[in-house]
Amino acid sequence: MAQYFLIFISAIFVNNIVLAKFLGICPFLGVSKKTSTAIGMTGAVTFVMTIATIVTWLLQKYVLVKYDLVFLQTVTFILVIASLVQMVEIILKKVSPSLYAALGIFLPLITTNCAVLGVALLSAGNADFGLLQSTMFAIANAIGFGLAIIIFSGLREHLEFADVPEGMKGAPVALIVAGILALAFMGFAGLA
Amino acid sequence: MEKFETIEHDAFVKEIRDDTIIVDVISKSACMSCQVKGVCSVSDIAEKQVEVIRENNDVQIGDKVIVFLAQTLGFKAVFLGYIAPFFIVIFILILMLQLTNNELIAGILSIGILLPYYLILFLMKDKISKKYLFRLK
Amino acid sequence: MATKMKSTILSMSLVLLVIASLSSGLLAYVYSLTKDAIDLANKQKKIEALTQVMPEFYNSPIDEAYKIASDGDSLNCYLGKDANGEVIGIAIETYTDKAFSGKFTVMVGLQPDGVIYNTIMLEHQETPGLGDKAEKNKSDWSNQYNGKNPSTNNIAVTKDGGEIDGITAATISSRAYSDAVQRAYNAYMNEVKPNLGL
Amino acid sequence: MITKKITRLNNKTRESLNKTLNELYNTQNMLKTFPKGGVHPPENKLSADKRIETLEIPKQVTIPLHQNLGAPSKVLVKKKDKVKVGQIIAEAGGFVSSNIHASVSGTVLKIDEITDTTGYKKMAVVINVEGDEWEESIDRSEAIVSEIKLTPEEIVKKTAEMGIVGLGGATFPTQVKLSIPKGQSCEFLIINGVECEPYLTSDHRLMLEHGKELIIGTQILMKALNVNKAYIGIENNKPDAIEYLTELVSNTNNTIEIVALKVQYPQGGEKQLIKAITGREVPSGGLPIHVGVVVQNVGTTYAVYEAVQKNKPLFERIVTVTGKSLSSTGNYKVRIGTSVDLLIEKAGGLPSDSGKVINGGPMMGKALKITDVPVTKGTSGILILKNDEAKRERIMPCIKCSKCISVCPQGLEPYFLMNLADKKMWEDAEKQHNMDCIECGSCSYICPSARPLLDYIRYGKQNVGALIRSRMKR
Amino acid sequence: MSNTNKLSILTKGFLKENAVFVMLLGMCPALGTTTSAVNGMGMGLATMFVLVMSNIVVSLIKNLIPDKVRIPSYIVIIATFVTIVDLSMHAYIPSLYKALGLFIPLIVVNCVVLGRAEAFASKNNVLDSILDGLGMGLGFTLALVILGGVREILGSGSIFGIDLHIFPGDGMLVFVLAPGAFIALGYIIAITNKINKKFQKA
Amino acid sequence: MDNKLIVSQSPHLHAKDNVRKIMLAVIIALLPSLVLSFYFYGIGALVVTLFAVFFAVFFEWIFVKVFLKKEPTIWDGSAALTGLLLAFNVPSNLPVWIIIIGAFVAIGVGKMSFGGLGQNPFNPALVGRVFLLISFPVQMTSWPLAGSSRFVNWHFFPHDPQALVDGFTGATSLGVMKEGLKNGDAMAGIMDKIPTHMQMFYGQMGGSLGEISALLLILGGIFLLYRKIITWHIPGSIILTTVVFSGILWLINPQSYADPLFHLLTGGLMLGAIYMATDYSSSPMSNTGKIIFGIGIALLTIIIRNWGAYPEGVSFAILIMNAFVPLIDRQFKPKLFGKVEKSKQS
Amino acid sequence: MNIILLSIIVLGVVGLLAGVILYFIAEKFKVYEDPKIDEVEEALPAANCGGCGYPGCRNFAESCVKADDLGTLFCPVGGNETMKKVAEILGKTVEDKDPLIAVVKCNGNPNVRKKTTSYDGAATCAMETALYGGHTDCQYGCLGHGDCVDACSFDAIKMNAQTGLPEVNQDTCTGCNACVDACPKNIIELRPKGKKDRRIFVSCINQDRGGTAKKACEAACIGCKACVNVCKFDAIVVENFLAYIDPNKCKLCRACVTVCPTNAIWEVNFPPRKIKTDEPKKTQPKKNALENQTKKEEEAPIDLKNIIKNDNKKDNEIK
Ligand SMILES: Cc1cc2nc3c(=O)[nH]c(=O)nc-3n(C[C@H](O)[C@H](O)[C@H](O)COP(=O)(O)O)c2cc1C
Ligand SMILES: Cc1cc2nc3c(=O)[nH]c(=O)nc-3n(C[C@H](O)[C@H](O)[C@H](O)COP(=O)(O)O)c2cc1C
Ligand SMILES: Cc1cc2nc3c(=O)[nH]c(=O)nc-3n(C[C@H](O)[C@H](O)[C@H](O)COP(=O)(O)O)c2cc1C
Ligand SMILES: Cc1cc2nc3c(=O)[nH]c(=O)nc-3n(C[C@H](O)[C@H](O)[C@H](O)CO)c2cc1C
Ligand code: SF4
Ligand code: SF4
Ligand code: SF4
Ligand code: SF4
Ligand code: FES
Repeated sequence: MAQYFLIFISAIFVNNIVLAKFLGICPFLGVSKKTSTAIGMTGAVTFVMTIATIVTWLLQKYVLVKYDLVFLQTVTFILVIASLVQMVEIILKKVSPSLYAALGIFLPLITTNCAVLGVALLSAGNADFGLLQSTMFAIANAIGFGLAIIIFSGLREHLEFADVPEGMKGAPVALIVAGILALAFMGFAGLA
Repeated sequence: MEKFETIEHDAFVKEIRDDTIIVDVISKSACMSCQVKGVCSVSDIAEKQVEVIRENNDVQIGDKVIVFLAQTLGFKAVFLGYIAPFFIVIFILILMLQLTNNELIAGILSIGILLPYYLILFLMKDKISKKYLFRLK
Repeated sequence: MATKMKSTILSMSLVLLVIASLSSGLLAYVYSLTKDAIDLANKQKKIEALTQVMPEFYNSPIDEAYKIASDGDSLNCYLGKDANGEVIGIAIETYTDKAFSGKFTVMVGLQPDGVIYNTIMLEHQETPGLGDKAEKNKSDWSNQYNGKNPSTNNIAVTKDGGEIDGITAATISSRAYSDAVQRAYNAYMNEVKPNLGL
Repeated sequence: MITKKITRLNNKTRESLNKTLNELYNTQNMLKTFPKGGVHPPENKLSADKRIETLEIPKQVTIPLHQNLGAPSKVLVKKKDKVKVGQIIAEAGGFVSSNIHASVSGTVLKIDEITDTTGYKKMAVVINVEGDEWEESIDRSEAIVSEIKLTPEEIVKKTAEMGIVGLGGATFPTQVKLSIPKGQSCEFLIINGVECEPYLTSDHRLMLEHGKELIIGTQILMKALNVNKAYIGIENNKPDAIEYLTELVSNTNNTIEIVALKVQYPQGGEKQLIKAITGREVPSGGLPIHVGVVVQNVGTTYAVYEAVQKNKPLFERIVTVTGKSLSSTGNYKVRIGTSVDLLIEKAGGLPSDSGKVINGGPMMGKALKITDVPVTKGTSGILILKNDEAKRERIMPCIKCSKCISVCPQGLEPYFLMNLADKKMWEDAEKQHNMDCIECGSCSYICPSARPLLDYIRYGKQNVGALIRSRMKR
Repeated sequence: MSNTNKLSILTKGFLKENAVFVMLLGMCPALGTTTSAVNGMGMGLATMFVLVMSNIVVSLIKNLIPDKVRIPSYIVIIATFVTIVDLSMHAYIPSLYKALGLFIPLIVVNCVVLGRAEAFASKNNVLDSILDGLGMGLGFTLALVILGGVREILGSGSIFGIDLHIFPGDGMLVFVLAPGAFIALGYIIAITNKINKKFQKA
Repeated sequence: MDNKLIVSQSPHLHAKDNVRKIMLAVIIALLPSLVLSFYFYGIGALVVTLFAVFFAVFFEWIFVKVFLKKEPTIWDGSAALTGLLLAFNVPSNLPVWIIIIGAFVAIGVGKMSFGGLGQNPFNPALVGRVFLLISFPVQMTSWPLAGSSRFVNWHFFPHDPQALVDGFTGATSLGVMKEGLKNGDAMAGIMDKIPTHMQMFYGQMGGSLGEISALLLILGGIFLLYRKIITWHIPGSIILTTVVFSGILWLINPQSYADPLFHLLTGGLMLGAIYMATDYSSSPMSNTGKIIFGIGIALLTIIIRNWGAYPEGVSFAILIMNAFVPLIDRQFKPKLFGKVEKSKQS
Repeated sequence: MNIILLSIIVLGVVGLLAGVILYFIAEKFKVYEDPKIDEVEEALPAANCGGCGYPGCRNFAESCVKADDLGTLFCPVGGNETMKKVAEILGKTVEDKDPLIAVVKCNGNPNVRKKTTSYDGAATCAMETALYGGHTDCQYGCLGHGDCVDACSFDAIKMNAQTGLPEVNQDTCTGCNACVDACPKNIIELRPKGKKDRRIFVSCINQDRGGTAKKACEAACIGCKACVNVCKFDAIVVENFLAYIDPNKCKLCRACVTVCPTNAIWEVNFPPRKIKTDEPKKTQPKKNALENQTKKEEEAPIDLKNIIKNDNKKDNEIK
């Protein structure tokens, strides 16, 4: 149990995937203008990240490592993830057009979201991780992503009303906020 | 999580048509303690009529009803699209790991569960994506 | 623009199949080309570390690695031998959990008599500018350990009454370094030395 | 007479009385008040000692045809018509509307657009005064008629006929308030003698000088509403009025109760008053009647008395003329349609350093665009502010001090409502309940950054109102 | 297409459509690998290689690929080149390989690469695609070098490893760490916006 | 017509408080602590403070003038206050060039990037402080001991032999605790090495120049409460939660967790609770929100102090909770008048 | 086993699987979206200004595709050209629409319309309107805080510091209606640009009776009907003491301009009048004080140059 607890604390706070590891910055900046979409995106990422990690972990252990093909890791992983996301995308378009409209172009972006591939690579590359650990690692990172992006979207919504200087509007001020957020999160150093 | 704001109004049924109901909405929202007389046109009150889909509500002319408008479905969509299947996957994964102790089987099964899930969701799609209009309570 | 391929089951799977096969073929080829270089590169780091912490050796210590027990854990130990096959240095890959943050591993080179020949930081997550001064290429702070024998010299930091001057504002890292070195020394004295019969 | 005695009290004795009264009601803090928010601006009741004087009849009056909340009235006279005092000259233009009566006798000069107190041009009847000839039906005697002869229905009809509207500020036609819709019932009547606005004293003087009529008026309203309990809420800074009225109601079998209230703006807002006195909270978007209460101002109550017992239409009212720079302040009984200029003259003329002339109190009143505007039924006071008092301070960015939130009696977030109005986010503003704002101005008053919160909230209310209406139409 | 046009294809990626500063793509490597100017340059060049190669291949076979599998196909193509870079770097420049770490395989998902394949190479001929890849890649590299340079100067008081002796100590460590990356990029983007605006006006 | 009437919407009155008066009051509340700091640390405390205040105001002026091109805002006093609080959060022997960088970051990054007064989601002084802490950990964690200044020692502590050692620096109480615990020492032993609770209460200990005397900070806080500049919600909930949470840990294991009083008196908790967590623009608006905010700060502080790498956690805790403020604000609204009845009705 | 072969097999299988699964899912969950929508959207200017009455360009594109007849749909920003393109894509036809331009129908500069009060509230037109009729005696006139300026996303409308009135730049105005919506006083109207960009309109919306209006503002339309009488084309109607020129009937003869006793009728982009240069003094005894300032008293209409930026193009036209 303690092991899973540590995985969670580490991935969510100490080594937050966005704020410390720099993964998934594009959606972090792109889908964080409104809290509601940020929440939606978090759901989507959690889902895709978890499923992708499970699949790629299986692939890694039972195919790549078994047949000594680890150099194919990148290609196979991304292929699997891309297909997965596209599947979800197509399904979603049909099942829930409103969500599809809300997340719009960002669904394909999940494909190209380094966070998903990054987490898959990290958990596949970690020899200590069994399937469950990997899955929990993925979930923890997704929660870390969600935490960061939801806080961030709150801040950005708040900034909507702020009188941000002309040149700083948009991405610059968002990045400054992200920077200060990362600064604050450094306080978690050493917790895990 | 996202809040569901619904806008509600008291109303009286004025006319019943084949598939819709016309209601007179009683205005109570705006004009009380309104100091902006210039803008307030109380004469507007009578004109507030709303057309409501008739969903086998048995109402009669003159009945007092509440009309409401549900604004978002976003959360429901995220829930059905992602959150629910996500938990199903995790549940199956843990369950199978406990039962079989075989990561391969557990993994494949937990992913495999998604196919039937989405199929069911697809078949029920009409129920889910129904557009909300003014409705009666 | 020429007409695009239509999305039919055949075309779709075929295209993917072809692309995938081509790419994997290409990759496999590149892989076989680089395989040896990569293996070498992977080993290179360790070999470099070993050459630094031991006097010149003539064997291939990497191929003579041992696992030695230490506090319920095990450490990697490499032996450096001279041309005659005499052990002239012992390199121990040691670690500490007292570091400021994260994993902290040190390669400690000992002379057979237990005197520290040289140490080198392998892996750490200490703060750049602070704890990372323990790295050889950042400062020569870690040279303090050289020539000391932990059984006669107290290799704790001065704050704790030892002989090692801590890195400024990074007592914790310094302390951790000493701890790692001490661990290697202990393991050597307890496990290696008796076995080697030195 | 007790009235006389009290009016002669000087400030010092008033203060000591205040003290004893405080002891009587334990401490100020024990007094009833509304639970959340509110501010306490300097009271500045400069004219509290001044007896009500009757202002001489002007040479000409201008009677606007829209003097009530709701629809404008429909004019009944033509140019050159002769009218008597109290003669109806315009009739209610709708359900929520009221009759208007001539306040002078004379000839109709013209019916034309004039600038009224709102700063907009509105239709008005201009009458040239000739003598002071009253309608015969009006009982002009001084005698107090205490027997209530009319039935409840007749009372309501009478108030409609006599053009009574709420004199507490909103000028809401009284007969509408008195006709309780089917299915709802009234439990309490609350007479609003709070007068929480700084400076204003007309209600205060009315309570002191016409207390008896007021009690009868209250009984009339009680009869009309079919209730047997009424409260008269008075803020504790009017100890003489509290004492006097308490004495007067001692023989009413406790059906009328005087409630001393903590001095706290906006105690006089009906929702706050109801909460303070009965502990009931008018639901968001609801009316007082939803919690079984009807609130009437003391002035209205007095007008109801005069209408029902003396057959006198509402054509004059008490107006406080006040301001720190004025040479004399006072409370005047004024005929509707008299020019504000005349009132100011009476008070010694407009000082040259005047910045604002306000129709009403400083918290809720409307700044006049020009002083040559007629007094209407809704004019409770004319307040003159000096230039330096009147100028707003420089607007600074919101520092998020949350003071506006803590003073808002309605539990709103004024700073946020302002932001939403600024960004024209009407849907969000609606969700943030900006329609619940009672426009008390506490937020703008307190804001250390001098932000025009209420300005923006009003703007938001207009737009959200329009939004709601358009949604309704759809 | 005229020559000026070709030139603009090449140069637009520098400033006007700079992937990092203007289009805000490829932010992860831009932030994650720019602890020093050299690292930034390494990452930029690696990305450029992938960009150019995949642009070539995609524009060559664009018409052979059915729509539905477009993205997976492109990704496989890109991943192939990424793996080639990965393997070669690992073999021949292990120190840089170690510094860039996870971000090399992540070039696959760098929005710049896929974005260009999707938006440009799949619609244009080979030559233009090469130019586009070069331009975008150079722009990307430029951005990474600038960001890396700024962070190195402020964070370690040196540039390309040469100590500038501007701080009594080592420099402002924040800039080597995550927060500094965000903050530095934020201000650089603000400045780029300003410059771009000036250009537009002129 | 030159004597035109002024027309504006109601209300036509305004309370006497304005931004400048508020900021001034906070500065006044902080001055006693500054004086004490001068007493204990000597001229260095004043130098650092003056530089911080001057440069904070200077950078504010520059930014407003050059980049925003607005009217100067330095007279509202908020920049001076930020500078003062920044100084209060650093050691009194900090080199001036570092404090200048700190003032630049606090005002430039922490405040003006968002548009200036009231727009900043994070506490500017703390942004500056944490930035410095991470950038210059050596200088930021070399604390002069109370009474280490020659000038003061000579006058006031002639009997203290240690006082004659020039520029004596050491760790803060929390630093000593953290190091001791990491070293495996027990709490009892650690407590011997640090000032007594009483000393900490009135301020004789090492630390940032403004955080040392809980007593004076509380007095200032009472003044602010009286002036209605702050409400009790944030400081109250921070202090209460700190006591409860650290108390529970302490009761469980007094050998590895410090007592609640120790936590209250050290590491600028009072400074943070009364003056920094209450910073208007980076704290929640509603009272419930403020309480949640305070609880969050206290929990994070104790977590970081006990289990994190940093010995003190108030700054980080406040910054982290600052990030949650928009979410708190959105979730916790003041109670709407008439809300209860409505839900009962329908 | 040969590593190359193995990897080909592995990746090939994965690829094949992906392809097949994708195919089936795509078939099963197909959503039809008219590709024309994309095409139309591409043809639109992507200003997303809402001038067409739809929330964004894509919504407009959707409506275009769905509509049977493009007659009611118009993109003011792109103008006729864009609509033609759209029509082409959809295989439909459109008729040319007269391009529209915003005109400001208030002429009350501070010299002719005196301030009667000083407004001390938030400086937006909407806010002042919410309070009262405005700081002059004309309760219809422009308040001059420039809400319209803020609304324009094309920088086409600017406040003139001298007149305190907004002016439209006819080269950049797209007729998107944003300013019309923004003005709480409804002062701005979209009118056809007119032949050779020439147009005539009544620059006033004061509906008070003549005397009242005149007292409030010397440049107000007093509803005297002089223009109605002189107009040969029945293009002018006076209602509520206010003249309105129907742009569709107006033949730009300019007869009305000179007869207006208050100069409330404006003409834009006409060449200067030669014959009448000495006349106007009699027919137009009231002069805009502003004209004096700008030294163009001889030719009343020329002060309208203010309304248009003085660029070369204009000069050419005038010559
Ligand atoms: C449309 C409308 C309907 C109203 N109906 C009633 C009513 O039925 N009963 C009542 O007591 N008051 C009614 N009111 C009056 C309000 O309760 C309130 O007394 C009036 O607006 C003046 O309030 P104020 O002076 O506090 O602003 C109504 C007001 C409006 C605008
Ligand atoms: C951002 C930051 C990073 C730090 N990193 C380290 C580190 O890597 N190693 C270390 O020993 N101390 C580090 N410290 C300092 C410790 O927290 C502690 O203050 C220090 O070890 C005290 O040691 P001293 O007695 O040498 O001054 C760091 C401090 C900060 C603020
Ligand atoms: C903020 C605010 C303050 C008010 N203050 C008073 C007051 O002091 N005295 C008063 O009689 N009415 C006051 N009113 C009006 C009352 O809410 C209510 O409308 C009035 O008492 C109803 O009586 P009426 O219809 O007879 O005017 C105030 C209203 C508001 C919104
Ligand atoms: C009670 C109170 C506390 C304050 N605390 C801080 C603070 O901790 N840090 C700071 O930079 N400014 C502080 N200020 C000043 C001011 O709020 C700060 O400059 C704004 O955050 C700038 O927008 C404080 C002001 C007040 C009234
Ligand atoms: S928001 Fe409305 S109710 Fe609240 S204080 Fe302001 S004016 Fe009063
Ligand atoms: S009172 Fe003023 S400064 Fe304070 S929160 Fe409200 S609007 Fe902002
Ligand atoms: S001036 Fe008015 S109509 Fe013309 S572009 Fe600007 S906002 Fe649109
Ligand atoms: S035209 Fe309308 S919006 Fe524009 S400045 Fe005048 S009043 Fe304001
Ligand atoms: S580069 Fe990481 S998400 Fe785009």
